[in-house]
Amino acid sequence: MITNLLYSFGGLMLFSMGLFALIACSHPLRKILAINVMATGVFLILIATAYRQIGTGEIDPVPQAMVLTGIVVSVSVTALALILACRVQETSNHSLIQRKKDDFTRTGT
Amino acid sequence: MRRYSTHNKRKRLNPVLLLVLLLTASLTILLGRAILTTDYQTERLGDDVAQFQKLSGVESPVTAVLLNFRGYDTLLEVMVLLMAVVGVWSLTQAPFPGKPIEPGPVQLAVVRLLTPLMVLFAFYLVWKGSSLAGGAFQGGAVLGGACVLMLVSELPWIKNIPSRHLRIGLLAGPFVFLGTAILCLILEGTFLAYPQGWAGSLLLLIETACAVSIGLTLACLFAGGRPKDDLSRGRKR
Amino acid sequence: MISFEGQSWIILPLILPLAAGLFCFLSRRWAFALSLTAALGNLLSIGVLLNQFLDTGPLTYNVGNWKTPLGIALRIDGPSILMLLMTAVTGLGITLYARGYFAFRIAVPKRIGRHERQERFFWPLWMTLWASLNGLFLSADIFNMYVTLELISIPAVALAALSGKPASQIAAFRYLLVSLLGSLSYLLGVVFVYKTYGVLDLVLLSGKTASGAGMAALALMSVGLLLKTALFPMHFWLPPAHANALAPVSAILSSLVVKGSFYLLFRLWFDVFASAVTEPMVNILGTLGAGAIVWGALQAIRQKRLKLLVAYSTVSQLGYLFIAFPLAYLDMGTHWGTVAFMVLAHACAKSAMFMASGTIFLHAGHDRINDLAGVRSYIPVTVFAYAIAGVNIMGLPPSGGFIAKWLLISSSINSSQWWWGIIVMIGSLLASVYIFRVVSRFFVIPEGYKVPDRRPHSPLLEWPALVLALIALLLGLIAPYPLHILETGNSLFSMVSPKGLPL
Amino acid sequence: MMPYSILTAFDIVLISTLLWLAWKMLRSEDLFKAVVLFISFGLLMALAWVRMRAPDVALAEAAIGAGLTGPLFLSALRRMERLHKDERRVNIDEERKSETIFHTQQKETP
Repeated sequence: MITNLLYSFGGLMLFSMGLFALIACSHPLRKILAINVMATGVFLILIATAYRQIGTGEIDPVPQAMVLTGIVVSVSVTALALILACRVQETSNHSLIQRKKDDFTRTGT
Repeated sequence: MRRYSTHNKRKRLNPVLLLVLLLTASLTILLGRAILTTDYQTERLGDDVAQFQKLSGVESPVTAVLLNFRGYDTLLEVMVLLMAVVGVWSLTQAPFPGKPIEPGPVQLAVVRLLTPLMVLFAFYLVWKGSSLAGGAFQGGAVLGGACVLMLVSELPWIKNIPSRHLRIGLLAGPFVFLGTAILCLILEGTFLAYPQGWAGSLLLLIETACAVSIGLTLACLFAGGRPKDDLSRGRKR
Repeated sequence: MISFEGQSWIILPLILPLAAGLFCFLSRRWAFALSLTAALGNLLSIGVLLNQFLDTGPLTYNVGNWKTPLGIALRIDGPSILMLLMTAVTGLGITLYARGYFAFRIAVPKRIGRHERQERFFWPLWMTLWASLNGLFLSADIFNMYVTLELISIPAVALAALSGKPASQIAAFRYLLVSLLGSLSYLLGVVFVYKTYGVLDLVLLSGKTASGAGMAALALMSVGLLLKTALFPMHFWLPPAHANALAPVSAILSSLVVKGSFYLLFRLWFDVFASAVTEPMVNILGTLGAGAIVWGALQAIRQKRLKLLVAYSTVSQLGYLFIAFPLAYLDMGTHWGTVAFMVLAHACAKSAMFMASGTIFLHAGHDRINDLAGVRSYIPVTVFAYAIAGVNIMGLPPSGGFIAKWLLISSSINSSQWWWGIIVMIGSLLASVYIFRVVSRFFVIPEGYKVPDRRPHSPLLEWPALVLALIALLLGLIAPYPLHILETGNSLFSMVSPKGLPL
Repeated sequence: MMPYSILTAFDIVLISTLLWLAWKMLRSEDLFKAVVLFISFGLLMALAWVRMRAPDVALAEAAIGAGLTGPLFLSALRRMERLHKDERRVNIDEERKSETIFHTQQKETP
């Protein structure tokens, strides 16, 4: 039981961290990274709810199938988002990034 | 376009950021409470999966859920991957450099050694997916890795694969999956209801086709754009 | 051996566009013919389904013959068949219009490569988007709905960026981020649902009692869907994304895509988690909806570009859908009626409006409202379509928009919440300001005005918009029919016995 | 009870490492470093999936999450930085020639 809770809370922390970074960071690449971290957090919560210790029964496979689906979906959208971000830079004078650093790192939170 | 600019150079803590931080923190606390208060639900779908496992045609419960019990989800998911490629192709052409770069001898040797092994391992994963961990997605990912390796070492032929062949490869998985599902509809009267006794072999067929498509899809996503000749036939006119 | 049962019609709205999308990606030569066939087949199968549904009531279909909770069920009841019908009719119109649009643009010798690229990728993306919208309306499984939502947003984003303009790509990137955030929030809600109840099927869920974690799940799913539906103040991504896209794409995004997430939201609140919904919750949504109506309309009045005006009008019109929440909460009997009318009328009218704006843009070369005088002289049908669609948006009789607003106002009087009725009237007044502002421009022909050289165009560029606008207008005359469909069908969730099993 | 507590200690170390990696990744100044951290984060996640008795997910995470998403980020980063230095690749210029910006951009509303 404690393992389930530990990993659930780990997942929740990842989700929140990603959410904060998504809103706070301005660089598109970091926003996409943040989305990935959020997704991993959601998957971790889902898998953690299904976990059972060895010897206390079979693991429910449905969440695992759901997470596999989720991972594949997330790599597809990540790829699309990355190319879109590159494309925005290529076509517009307006630059999404001006430097490697961005707002978030300078705020010192 | 204020959103993306980084003109704001203040060193101190931004009040908006602080607000966001507070909101995220309170969200975390609320959700944490919700996690704590949930009772451990014992009645889950796992028992149903175990009960119908034998009818699914595969031994691995995860594969059974993915391709049989909830195969409809997976069909749509294969479409999601394909749509990502269509989206990327619609955005831009693949940025191959103008001059071909000759890969170094060590790199070439590594690629020559590694890629066949990866391809073998990919099909092993697909083959074993019915009983152990692995399956179309894992196999496809390894296959995609092999393709990416070849892309990175910029082998000359890889840029010259005709777009049409690529498209056929990308569509193989979705076509086989949807085609099987429609065949089931015609023969058995229900969408995706595999005929009795045929489930195992049909699932292997679907998985193999999907693994090839997923591998190619991931490689195309990595290449980052459509091949040069994708629109050429229309341009001649 | 071969047995195509009557029940199998339910899967065709999914298969047909999906297969068409795959073939369109393979070969561009047959793209339009295939898409049109899929669109017509889709309309036919939905007609058959509607007929079956009126005979026998709600339909359930177990994909792969696996019964719920293990398998995924497709279900058809009143609201879902109306949504399918809306998508079929509007989608057919958009398909025809898109053909005329691309043919017109490709005929210009300049920048032919760009236009061919757009057409080449438009068809597979649009067909798949259509299939996943149908999949969303058919589905009765919350995780399957997540997958369909993703399968909606990826083609939607790619379509939004299709024009290649920097502004459209920036808007599409923002749209993608918002959409992903919404999906993830929804997915976390699904995780909580599965954790708490151990099932994913909507009908099985509607029999369960809400708990703390259930509320968290509902909140997470709702926030995600609200982001995707662009409720004020989360609408910031919508106007640039919709206004900078190609005209057929704007029509798709504005009339269909936002409706998908809205449909799911309303379903969750009033059919599945109805027992968990409280009065403050619906009032919050109602207030945001009122904010959307007023803010969107004021912004629309301020706009200088026609397409941005229409996009802000969408923000405003979405507000009415959320005013329906507090009204439906106290006036449970007719909760789907109002919303369904609003959605149907808006889908037809808004797609007609975007198509008309697109045609005007193509012919005038710009869409600056102040310089549009005299358009009437060379594209009269389009201008007429725009005006008729405007009648719907304003809510004048006998349009479908009028019936929707009338239902809203009468419902607000019935449940003694008159203030919502006043907001509806203010919204209509503001809408008439921004509609008249444009239409009055169209009809003025300045002195010394010369009709510019016009290139020939196919009737597909003008007539689909007019037909859709007329359908929206006539919707008011056949008002009892959709309401009858809803009465037949919304019983699916009320059949649920206390144990949580249907029938 | 002993193995149980050792496992719990392992869990705590694993989770805190994951969180620490995510934090470093999201706020490191260098984007390249962030991507490298993301790859190592993915590999550690695979370990967590194994611990959660989800070998299928672990394989997928290692192959897709770390093995492919990481290189995707790296190539996007390279593409962006190359542009940043104004070393535009040939084909982009070609594409621009064939697809010059269609209409002059109207000013967008805020």
